[in-house]
Amino acid sequence: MKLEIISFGKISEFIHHQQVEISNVTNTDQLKSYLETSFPELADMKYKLAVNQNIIQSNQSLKNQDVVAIMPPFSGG
Amino acid sequence: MKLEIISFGKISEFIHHQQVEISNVTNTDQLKSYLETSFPELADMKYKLAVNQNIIQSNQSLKNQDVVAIMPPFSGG
Amino acid sequence: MSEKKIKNIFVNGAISPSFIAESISRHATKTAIGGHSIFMGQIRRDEVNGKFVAAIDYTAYEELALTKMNEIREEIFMKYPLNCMHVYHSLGSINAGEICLFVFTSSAHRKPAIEACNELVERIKAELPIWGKEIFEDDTHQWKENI
Amino acid sequence: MSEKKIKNIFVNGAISPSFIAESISRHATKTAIGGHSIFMGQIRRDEVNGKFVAAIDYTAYEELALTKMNEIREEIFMKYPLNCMHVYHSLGSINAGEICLFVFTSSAHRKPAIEACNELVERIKAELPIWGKEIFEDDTHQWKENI
Repeated sequence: MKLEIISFGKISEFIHHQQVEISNVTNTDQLKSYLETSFPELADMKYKLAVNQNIIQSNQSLKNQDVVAIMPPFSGG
Repeated sequence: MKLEIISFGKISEFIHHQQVEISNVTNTDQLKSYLETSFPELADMKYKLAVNQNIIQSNQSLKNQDVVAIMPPFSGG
Repeated sequence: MSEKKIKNIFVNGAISPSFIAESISRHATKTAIGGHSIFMGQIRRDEVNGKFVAAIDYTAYEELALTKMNEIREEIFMKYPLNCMHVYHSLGSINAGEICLFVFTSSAHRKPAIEACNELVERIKAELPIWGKEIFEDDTHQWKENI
Repeated sequence: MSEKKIKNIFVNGAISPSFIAESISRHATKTAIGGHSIFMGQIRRDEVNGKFVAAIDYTAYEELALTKMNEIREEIFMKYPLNCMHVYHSLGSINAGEICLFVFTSSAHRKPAIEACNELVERIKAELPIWGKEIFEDDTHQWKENI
């Protein structure tokens, strides 16, 4: 499955905008494990995912071409 | 006793700034009775007195040359 | 309590947006401030029995109002960790759509500024000897009452 | 829910006092308004381990932030009887002492404007995907965290 990964804030310093081709990942929980293995800094941080601009509260299935945003805690205002 | 009477808001339309010379008035409760008799409109209104720029919460004695302000409910802001 | 000179809060006529902008811009050098809270009162063109309010004419017992405002100011500064507090109230005739009250508080973090601003507005309305006479478009009037 | 076009809240660079004044003055024709509440966030020159914050560089997930802000806007309009609501947030580098957030609500009577303004500020900080990078005077940085 092909996914587009975008990242923000502190996370954008070590995960850049990229297209990834991954197998054995069909949902967001699996994607999190994949990301935390590939980018160990992420495992120690609080972050949220958004899939196609919807913030994910619980595990959700992924499909080809989804855009996944990795977001640290917000600090606007 | 000589008192200076000043008034504000709606009350200033029927009680004007004046010096009064009154006998038999030694405190603010007596002054209120005097005023409500002299100016019957006042008897039907809510108002407060201030003596020498101190708002009166309970009966207080008056002395010669005191400045008494008659104030309807505030409506600033 | 304080030796400070009593500040005047009264301005003749409406409070202009440019006056408010200047007041805001004077805080750019106060870099300990993180949040500003502002309340502005504006004259409503209310309808009363088919007549519309054209303006409110404000008068005050000025000396007493300034003394009372000074007490309120000191109590609010004791209660909240504020960097700044500014209060302006119009006197004279203020037209519908114009601003007659400007309350401006600033603090390092947002909550004290917001809470102090709200408390100031409530106390100004309840405790300052100021009176508003609503002038209708046909030049009749009625005295405003705060509810 | 609404068919309205999604409003942009983002401005490049600081929000100027004159921009705020223009926003205020545009309400002079809205004579049903009696109270305006404003919150402004200003960049603090905080000290962290002996270094001072010179600026905050703001970035956002803009599309998601605007969608979310639109939801918040509609919920606040449902909850409070407001005449107007305006929100602006800076992107890019904002220097200490400059304004990065401007929230402006108006209603006939003061309470809805004040409560809506406070709720908007809380929700903007908690729910909008915006990030602030604190740039120190020596060009090092750390990522801000809202507490």
